[in-house]
Amino acid sequence: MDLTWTPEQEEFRARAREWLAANVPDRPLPSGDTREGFAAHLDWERRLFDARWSVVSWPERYGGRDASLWEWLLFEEEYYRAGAPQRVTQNGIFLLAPTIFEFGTPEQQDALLPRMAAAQDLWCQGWSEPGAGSDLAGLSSRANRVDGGWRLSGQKTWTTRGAFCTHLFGLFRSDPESVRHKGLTYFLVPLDADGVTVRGFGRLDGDEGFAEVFLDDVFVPDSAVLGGVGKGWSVAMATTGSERGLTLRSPGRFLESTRRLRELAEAQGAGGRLREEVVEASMRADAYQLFTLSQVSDLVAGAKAGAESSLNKIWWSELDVLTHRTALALRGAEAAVDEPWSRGFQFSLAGPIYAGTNEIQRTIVAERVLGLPRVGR
Amino acid sequence: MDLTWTPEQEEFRARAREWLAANVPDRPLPSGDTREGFAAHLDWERRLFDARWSVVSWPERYGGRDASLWEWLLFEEEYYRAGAPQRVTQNGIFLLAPTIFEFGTPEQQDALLPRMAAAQDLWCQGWSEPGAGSDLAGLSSRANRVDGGWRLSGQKTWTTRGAFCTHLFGLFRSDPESVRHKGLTYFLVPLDADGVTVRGFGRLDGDEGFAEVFLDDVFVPDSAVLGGVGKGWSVAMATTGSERGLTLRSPGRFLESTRRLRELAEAQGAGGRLREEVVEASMRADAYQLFTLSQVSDLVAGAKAGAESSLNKIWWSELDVLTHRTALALRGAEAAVDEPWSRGFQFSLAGPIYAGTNEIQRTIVAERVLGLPRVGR
Amino acid sequence: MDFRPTELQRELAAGTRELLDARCTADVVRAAWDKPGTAAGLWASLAELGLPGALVPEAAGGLGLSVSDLVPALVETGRAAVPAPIVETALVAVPLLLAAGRDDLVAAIVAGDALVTAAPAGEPVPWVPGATHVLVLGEGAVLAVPGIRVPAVDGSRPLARLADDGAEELTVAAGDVAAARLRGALGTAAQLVGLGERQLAMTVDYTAQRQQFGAPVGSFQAVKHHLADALLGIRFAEPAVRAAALACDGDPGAGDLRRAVATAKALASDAADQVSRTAIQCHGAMGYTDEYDLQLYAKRTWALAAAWGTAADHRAVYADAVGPAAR
Amino acid sequence: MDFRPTELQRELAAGTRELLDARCTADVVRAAWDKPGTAAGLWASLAELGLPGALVPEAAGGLGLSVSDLVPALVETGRAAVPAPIVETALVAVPLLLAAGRDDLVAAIVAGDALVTAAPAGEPVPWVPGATHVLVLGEGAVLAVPGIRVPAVDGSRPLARLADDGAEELTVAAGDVAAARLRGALGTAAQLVGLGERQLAMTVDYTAQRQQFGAPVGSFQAVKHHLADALLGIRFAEPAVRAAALACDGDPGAGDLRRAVATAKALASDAADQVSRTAIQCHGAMGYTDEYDLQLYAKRTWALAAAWGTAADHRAVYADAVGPAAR
Repeated sequence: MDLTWTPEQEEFRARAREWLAANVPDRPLPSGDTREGFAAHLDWERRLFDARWSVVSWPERYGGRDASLWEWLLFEEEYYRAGAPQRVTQNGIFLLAPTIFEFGTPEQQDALLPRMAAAQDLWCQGWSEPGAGSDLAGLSSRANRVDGGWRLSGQKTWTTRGAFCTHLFGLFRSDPESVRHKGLTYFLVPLDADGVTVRGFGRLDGDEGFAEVFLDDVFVPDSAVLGGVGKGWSVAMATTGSERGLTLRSPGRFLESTRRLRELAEAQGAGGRLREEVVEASMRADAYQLFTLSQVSDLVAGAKAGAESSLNKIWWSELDVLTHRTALALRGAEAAVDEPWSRGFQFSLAGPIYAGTNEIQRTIVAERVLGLPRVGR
Repeated sequence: MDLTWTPEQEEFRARAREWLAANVPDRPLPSGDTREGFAAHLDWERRLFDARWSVVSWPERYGGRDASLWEWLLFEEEYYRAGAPQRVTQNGIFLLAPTIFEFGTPEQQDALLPRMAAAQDLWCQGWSEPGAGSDLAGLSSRANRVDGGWRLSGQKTWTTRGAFCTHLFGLFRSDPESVRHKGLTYFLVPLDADGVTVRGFGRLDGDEGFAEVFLDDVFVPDSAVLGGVGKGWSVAMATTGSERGLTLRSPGRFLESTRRLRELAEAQGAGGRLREEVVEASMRADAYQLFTLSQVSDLVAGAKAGAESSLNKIWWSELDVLTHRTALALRGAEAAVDEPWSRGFQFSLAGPIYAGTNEIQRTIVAERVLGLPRVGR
Repeated sequence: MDFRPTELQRELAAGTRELLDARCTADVVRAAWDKPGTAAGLWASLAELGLPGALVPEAAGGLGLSVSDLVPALVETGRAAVPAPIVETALVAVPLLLAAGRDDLVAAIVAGDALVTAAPAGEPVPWVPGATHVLVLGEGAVLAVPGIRVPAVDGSRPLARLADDGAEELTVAAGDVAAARLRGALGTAAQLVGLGERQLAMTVDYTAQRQQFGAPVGSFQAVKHHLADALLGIRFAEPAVRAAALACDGDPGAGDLRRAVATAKALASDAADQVSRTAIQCHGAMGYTDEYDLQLYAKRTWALAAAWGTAADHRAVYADAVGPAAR
Repeated sequence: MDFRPTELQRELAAGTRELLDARCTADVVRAAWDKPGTAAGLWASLAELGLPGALVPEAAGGLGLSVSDLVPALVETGRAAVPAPIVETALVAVPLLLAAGRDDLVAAIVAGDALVTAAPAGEPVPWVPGATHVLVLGEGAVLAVPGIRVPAVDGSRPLARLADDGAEELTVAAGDVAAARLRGALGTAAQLVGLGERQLAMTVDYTAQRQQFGAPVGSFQAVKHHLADALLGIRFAEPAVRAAALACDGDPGAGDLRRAVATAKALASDAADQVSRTAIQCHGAMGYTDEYDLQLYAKRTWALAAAWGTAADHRAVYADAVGPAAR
């Protein structure tokens, strides 16, 4: 048992740190959830790709570095420490790509992954529908079998940055007789196809970061199916697993935000309860880092990530709220001013909601980790 | 709208304060949940009765002072402020008596209430059974109709101070065909009747404060029925309402315990979070006082106490836990020593459990106060 | 001893609520985001009702009310998220301007012509643009000149810094200024109670209807218990606000003024903030969009929780005010 | 980088658990309430396994293990609520006695003849009666003489004050004493993790079976979420405890020793206390009697949460240790 990086891992970290120090923009980019800011972020994504830092854990032939999970964690830690821009490609790279790696045909992988790595194709997710939020099984968008492919109809909503993306992935009901989570198929849909309409709308933190996507009898070929007809539910579950799990929320993000919180507290000479809450947030970030290192040690040794990833999701999302609430309490009357901490607070409130609300995660923990009976609600 | 006591109310308060100052024992009595301590507490109860302070809100003919709700609140505040002994008669006076006033016949009232006020009859409650805790409707103790009365059989448990009491009140299933909360009858049972066995056992805080009561074909006359055969459920609900409501937990208790908490904090020169929690507990005690004054203003004006009494119960019981947890945190390593604060902490943990767990109270608040749908759990 | 609101208090609150239900809908609050400071029509209605000059003596054209008479109506202005300085004008400024002998400005307030905003010195000043006068409370009190605007979390409550010069000192005692600051905290606490009640009601309505996993979201125990907790905070803050109002009016039974106001603002800030976060969580993604009205009230809540002293500030005041734990 | 416990560590823990499942049942802990300090048979078994002298070099008859080798076994001694000074002897005393050259006492520990208790100066000393030696850690370290007993919340872990005289100073550096205090906090944190796991498992078993309102109590969402929260605290404290053990052993990747130990003790104290309160609440009245075993583990939890620095104390240490928020 140890917590010490190998010389090779330290070398990898140093290379990442060096490149980031030389390339991260001096000033924060405008928000990636506005049209103008999204363009600036795309430039950054392409610089990352050119230097082979956009998808470090992917195979070299797709633009990656074949980096191990350990190296990926190190890269993420350096990325946040450097204050580098938000990854506007994250829905593709962190949510869709793991599913393509697991369920895609070799042809799909070769066609889709390099363009995703290079930020040529920009993917948004189509999980939610007006009648179905966390309850994916309540979807009503349909896919009708036609010659050589499928015709898709329905409405997707809450697709993050959907107005700026080129492609959508999501579930459609391909068996009209089916109910709940049976008879769903996972589709990959270009947003420039005939019959697609995208309408952007605003978020709590004021950016136009969401979109509704209307599909009116949109034709897609058979190659748009990921993982097999009627298999959509189990394919999607794999993706939401990775959204909840380690891959999206690396500890580096919270080590950095709590470090900035300590900086803020020191600048304001905070005493009393606030100081205690600053320490509490920092300790929880440390614990998240150690929990993750323990999990990754198991994964590297061949274990499977299971329902325990719900523990990660509850912990980091509530830590993020605590961190930002504490920052606002420190800022006192200035908390009413619209600036990074107050925006970050509003953004943090989405954490306990998306990718399965924390209520759902707690039920998963109780039933699948602790083994409590499933009867009742 | 005002918060000012009338001269008559202030005069009543002064008389109570004066008598308590002259009569409250200098040293705390031994715990009333031990046999020896119970005897000492009985002496105190009889002194209270002799001076007409044992049941201030009752009619004079039963030993009370016909005091108003306001005067009762003032008396309670003075009682706690004076550090006067725990009321070992509280199950009778605060739980059973309101039910007798509401449902008892004139004969029952005249026979039972004066003896209760004088601590001649000592009442314990028989709500819980081995198979039924908060779920009163799951009771299985039986009452069989016989000539001139009833035969009671079954087992009651968790009866507070049952080993030292003379009488028990509780529900029995009088209709053998009935299920859930139908077919129950409220009985008053002398513990010296043939067929009754009482076995005391210990509590979390170490006292022998609980008892199991076994009833083996115990005969009671028809006059032992309170409120009518088969009406037990609605009669009992009125009693648990008063247990949860204002009558048992007067604000004076929490004003006094938070005052002692501030005293402790000052003696220890506490800083940081602990100081904040001391203030938080004090503010919550203030808020409980004001909430109660508002409720009593409504009651005095003729309003009915309803499901809102669940709000009282959640608030005071969790305030009591907060107060004692904060005290133990202030005491640091000394918290491992068995003394009043650490015993009080363990005792406080019963608050969110008994008289309907706080989970049940929150469901009541959500359904009956907020009007959320009852489907589901 | 009778802690129930009087008939006058209940009627003023009911009249305010009726007016605001009609004239200060969510659409009106939303419109104030785009054009802050344009609530003139709404203000005229409030002035007609008498709210801005409620504390002005009847002889001077006001309603001659006490602080505790006005506070239930201020709860209603919070419930509606009125996008104008009603607490600042009616509760903070009026008694101070009367003490300073500024009868001209008081008359303009009664007439509905003056909108006086106010803030503690050093804090961003709300309701600029919109207000006609800016009152700043430090050791003393000054009428100040607004400077640059700063972006606000709550766009319907715009913020500005002060210009460096042009301020005009008011002739008032230090105690008058301290009392005005306490009234600022009290009025804000009253509005937070109304905001909390509004968001809770919206969430109860939403979760009772919204179906998920084959049942209304509001039938799940976790949601029920979250909402019961939210109600608990608001219900226990509300009497504390009325008690602080009585303390402002000098009711001897209401105890120490600073302790009472600190309790009211700390409990109301924490309770309303808890309601906002719970409401967003229970709305799911719906709570997280600026097209749904909930965010209007959540953002006002966060802005007011930060104004006139945070909950932590007021806990420190309480610790000071309560002094030694004497029996 | 491999944060998994080694095979040796897992085996020592498994062996300890097997021993304690057989020899330290709830009945044994309960018996220690009536006759504190009579765990002699149990101690002999632990000594046979090598735990008291685990950190003693093999040349001196010990197991020659590191702190991180021992810590998983200490988690097991917490799970079983071992009524004897195993953390104090094995983890606190041994390295300090080695540094002080007290080979006689070390040999007695290895032989299972010496039970050394320990406490920070000024705190009540646990395991008296029972311990053969009392180590008190202030600026320096002394072997002290116990005085009067004081009543203990956890009757199976008796407490005493110190006699005024008769203490014998050990010749050790201040750094050795500071390190010993940190090991006391670490070992206690390890036991708290085991105690938390035990109470959580008992509560899962109970609520899965206990019927109320026609369904198992553990099928209600509120109970599920309480228990999920309890698990969360324990699962995130556990790696922090192992990391602190590595920091004691000087692993450069484990970071600052004081920060690591403070994190471990604060998180483990809060998590185990939360489990205890949740467990009692979920057991209903059953959790509230001294006939049911749960209370044995809850009371040990509260005693250990208060020992070697409370969570609040360790948050203060963390604030000190983490220093300026340098990048």
